[in-house]
Amino acid sequence: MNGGMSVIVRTVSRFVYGLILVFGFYVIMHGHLTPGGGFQGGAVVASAFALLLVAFGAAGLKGRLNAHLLQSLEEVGALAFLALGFLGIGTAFFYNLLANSGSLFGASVPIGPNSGILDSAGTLPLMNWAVGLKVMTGIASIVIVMLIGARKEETE
Amino acid sequence: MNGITSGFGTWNPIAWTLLFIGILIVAFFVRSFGRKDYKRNTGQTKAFLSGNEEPDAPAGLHVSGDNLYWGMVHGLSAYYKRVRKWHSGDLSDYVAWFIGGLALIFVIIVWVG
Amino acid sequence: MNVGNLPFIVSALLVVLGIYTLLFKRNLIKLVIGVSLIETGVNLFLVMLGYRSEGIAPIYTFAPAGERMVLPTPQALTLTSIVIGLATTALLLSFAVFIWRHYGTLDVHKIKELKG
Amino acid sequence: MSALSVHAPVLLIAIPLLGAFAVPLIGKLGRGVRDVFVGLIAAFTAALAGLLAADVFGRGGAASVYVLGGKPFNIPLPSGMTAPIRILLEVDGMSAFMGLITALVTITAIAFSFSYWKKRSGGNMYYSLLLLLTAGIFGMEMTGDMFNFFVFLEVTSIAACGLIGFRVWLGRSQEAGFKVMTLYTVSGLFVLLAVGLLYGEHGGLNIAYLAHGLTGGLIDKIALGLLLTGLAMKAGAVPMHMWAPDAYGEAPAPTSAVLVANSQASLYGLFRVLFTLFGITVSAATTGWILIGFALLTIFVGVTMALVQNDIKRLIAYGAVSQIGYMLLGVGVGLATIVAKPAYGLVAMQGGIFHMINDAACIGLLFLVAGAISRAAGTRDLNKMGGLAHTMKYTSVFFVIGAFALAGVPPFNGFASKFLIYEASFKLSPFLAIIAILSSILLLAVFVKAFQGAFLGPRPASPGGGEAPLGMLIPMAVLTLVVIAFGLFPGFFVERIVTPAARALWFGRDAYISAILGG
Repeated sequence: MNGGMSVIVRTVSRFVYGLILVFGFYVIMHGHLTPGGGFQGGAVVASAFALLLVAFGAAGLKGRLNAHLLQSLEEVGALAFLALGFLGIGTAFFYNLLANSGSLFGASVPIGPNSGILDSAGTLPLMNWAVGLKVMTGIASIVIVMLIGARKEETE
Repeated sequence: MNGITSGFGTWNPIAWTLLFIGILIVAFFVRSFGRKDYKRNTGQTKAFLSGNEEPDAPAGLHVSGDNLYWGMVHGLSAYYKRVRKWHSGDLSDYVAWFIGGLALIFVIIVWVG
Repeated sequence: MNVGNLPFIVSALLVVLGIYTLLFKRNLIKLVIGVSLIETGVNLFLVMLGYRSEGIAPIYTFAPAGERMVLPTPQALTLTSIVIGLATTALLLSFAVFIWRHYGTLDVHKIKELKG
Repeated sequence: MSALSVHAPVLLIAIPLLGAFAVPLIGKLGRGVRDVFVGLIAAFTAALAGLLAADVFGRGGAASVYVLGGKPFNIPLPSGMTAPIRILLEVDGMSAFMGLITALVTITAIAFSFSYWKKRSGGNMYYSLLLLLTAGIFGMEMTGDMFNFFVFLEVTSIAACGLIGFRVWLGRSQEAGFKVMTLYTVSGLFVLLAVGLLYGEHGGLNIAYLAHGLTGGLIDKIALGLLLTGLAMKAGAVPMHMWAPDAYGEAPAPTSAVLVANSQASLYGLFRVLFTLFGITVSAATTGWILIGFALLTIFVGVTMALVQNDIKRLIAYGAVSQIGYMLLGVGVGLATIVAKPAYGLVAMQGGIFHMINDAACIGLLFLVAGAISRAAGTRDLNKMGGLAHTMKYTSVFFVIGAFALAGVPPFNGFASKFLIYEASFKLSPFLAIIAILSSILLLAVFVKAFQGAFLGPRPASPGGGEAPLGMLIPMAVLTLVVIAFGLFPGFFVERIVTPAARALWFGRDAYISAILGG
C-alpha cells in the first residue's frame, strides 16, 4: 500500500484535490452567511489531505506534508481564536468589536432575509478562519499520525 | 473562632491539641516513676516463647503490607469473592453496571418519587 | 409531509443498538462503533427537537420571505456534539491502536490486566 | 484590580486554555522557558480563583452573572416574560468554592510535574493537556448553562483520558485510557440526552431559565434520572466507580490529583442539578435518599477494596473513591431534609462540602507522595518495596499526615469535616453514622498497611533514589501545610468559605434564578 493506489485513482484524485480545497475554503469563508463554517470547511480541506494520503500512500507524499508544521499551525489557529475573544475584553469576553463598525467586516446586516454581505458580521468570519485553520491542520495531523501508526504495524 | 459546632457537639482542635500534649507530658511523668532496675541486654528483654528458642529472623525480612490483614481478608472471603468479581476488568461489565444503575434510578424516580 | 414520531423512534433505536454493541460485542473497534451509534442517536434526537413541519433551514441569506424556519439552536448543539464526537472517536481509535500493539489482541474480554 | 475580578469567571477558563494552546509553541524555545511559562499561567489562574473567591465571599456568596459577548442578555418575549440569550456564566458561593479547590490542586500538581517530567520527553503535550483539563474543570464550575456544562464535561473527559493514556509505552495505561474514555463518553452522551429532553420540554438551556420552568413531570423526571446517573458515574459513585481506580492508578502521579478534582467537578455538577436545577420540584427526599444510598455503598465498597490492593496508587485510588461517598453522604442528608430545613441539614451540607476541599488536599498530597516513592523505589507494588523511611524522611512524614487526615484522625482536617458529617447523619439515622465511622477506621487500617509496606522494614538493598528532589518536596509541603491549617482552624474556614457555599446550594435556588430572570 505504500506506493499508493492505481493510476486511475491517482489521476482522479489529482484533479479532484483542487476542487475539494476550493470548496473547503469557500465554506470557511462564507461561514457567517451560508451553512457551514470553520469546522465544516476545515473538515472538507482535511479530507483533501486524506484523499492524497490514500491515493499516493505515505511514501508518495514524503516531505510534502510536515506533521510538525501542521501541529504548530493548529496551535496558531487556536490562539488566534482566543485572541479574537480577548479583543473585546474591554466590554466582555467575545464582545464583537468589529461588527457594524464600518471597518473590516464592519458592514451592518439588514434584519430579515437578504442576499448576504460577505463584508459583515465583525469578528465572526475571522473566528471562522481561525477555527478552520485549527480543524484542517488538526484533522490532517490525526490522519497522518494514524497512517504512520498503521504502517508501523505492517512493517513489524 | 477556631472551633466548629454542629449544634449537638463541638470540636476545638487547638484545645484538643493542647490537651493531647498535656496528657503526653503526664504520661511521660508517670513513666518516670517506672522501675529503674530494668536491665538492658539481659535475658529480661528476650521474647519468651513457652521456653522454646526464639527463631532468628532471616536477614532482610520485611512483613509486607499484604501480610498485615491476612486474617481479616480471609474471614471476609465470602464478601471479597463477590466484590472482586464485580471489578472484573471487563469493559462490557462496566457498561452493564452503568445501564443497570440507570434502570434502577429510573424505577426509583419515576415510580416511587 | 408529516414525519410524525418516526425520527424519535429511530434515534431511540440507534441508542439501544449502540448500548447492545457495547454490551455484547467483543472487538474494540466495534465498541467504538457502538459509542458512535449512541452519539448519532442523541444527535438525531437533538436535531429533531428543532424541527417544525414545512420549515426551511434557519439561514437568512437568500431566504424566501415569510417562510417558517426550523429552530437553529438544536442544530448548533448538534454541531458541537459532532465536533466532540470526532475528538472522542479519534482518541478511542488511537487507544485501540496502542492496545493492539501492547496486548496483541482487540478482544475486550482478554484486555483485563486492570482488575480487582 | 476590580476589572480583573469582574472578568475572573471567563478568565479562569480562557487563561488555562491560552496556556494549553501556547505551550507547544513556547516549548520550541526550550524546556526552561516552557516551565516558566506554565508556572506563570498556573500561578495567574490560581490568583484569579483566589480573587474570584474573595469577591464572591465578600458578597456573602450571592450569585453574579457574567455575559460573554456583551451586556444585555435578556430578550423580552411577546408574552411579557424575558428569556436569557448569549453564553452566560453564573458564579455563586459554591462555584467560587470549587474554583478554590481546583486552583489548589492544579497549581501543586503542575509544580510537582516540573520535577516529575524533568527526564522525560513529550512534556509539551503533557502540560498542554493538563492545562486543557484545568480549563475544562473551571468551565464546568463557572458555567450557567446546561449545554456548556456538557461541553466542558467532554473537554475534561478528553483531556483526562489523554493524560491517563499519556505514557503510551505502558500497555496498562492504554487499557485504562480506552475503558475510561468509553465510560466517560457514554455517561456524557446520556447527560446530553437529558439536556436535549429539557430543551425540548422547556425551550431553554440556561440553568436558571430551566429551573424556573420545571414542573416535575415525567420528562423532567427522566432527564433527572439521566443526569443523576451520568454525573454520578463521572464522580465515581459505586456501583459505577470501576473506572476510577484504573484512571487514578494508571495516570501519571500529579495528574491523578487533578483527576480527583475533575471527579469533584462532576460532583459539583450533580449538586448543581439536584439543588439548583430541580430543587424541590421533584421529591427531594427521594433524590436525597438515592444519594445516601450511593454514599453508603461508595464508602464501604471503596474502603474494603482499598484494603486488598497491593499497588500503592490503586490503593490510594480506592481510598479516593470512598471519600467521594462522604461528600455524597453529607450533601445527601442535606438534600433529603431540604423541605423541613432542620438545623442538622445545613450542618450535613457544611460537612459534605468542607470534606471536598479537605479530600482534594489530602488525596492530592497522597498521590504526590505515591509519585515520589514509586519513582524512588522503581515499583508501585507494596510487596516489593520497603524501608523507604530510612532514605525519605520528609516524604514519610508527609504520607503519615496525609493518611491520618484522610482517615479522619484528629486534629487534622479530615476529622473536622467528618465530625460534622457524623453528627448530622446520626441525627437522620444512626445507621448512617455507624457505617461512616466504621469505614473511617478501616481506612486508617488501609493506610497502616500502605505505610508498613512502603516505608517500614529494613533499609532497601538497592540504594534507590534517596530523598525526593526539592521540586517534589515543596508542593507536598504546601499541601501538608494546607491540611494542617484546615485541621487546626476549621472554624475560620467553615465560617468564611464553607457556609456561604453550603447556603448557596441549600437556600440559594431562588436567588440563582432571579439573578438571571429577575435582573
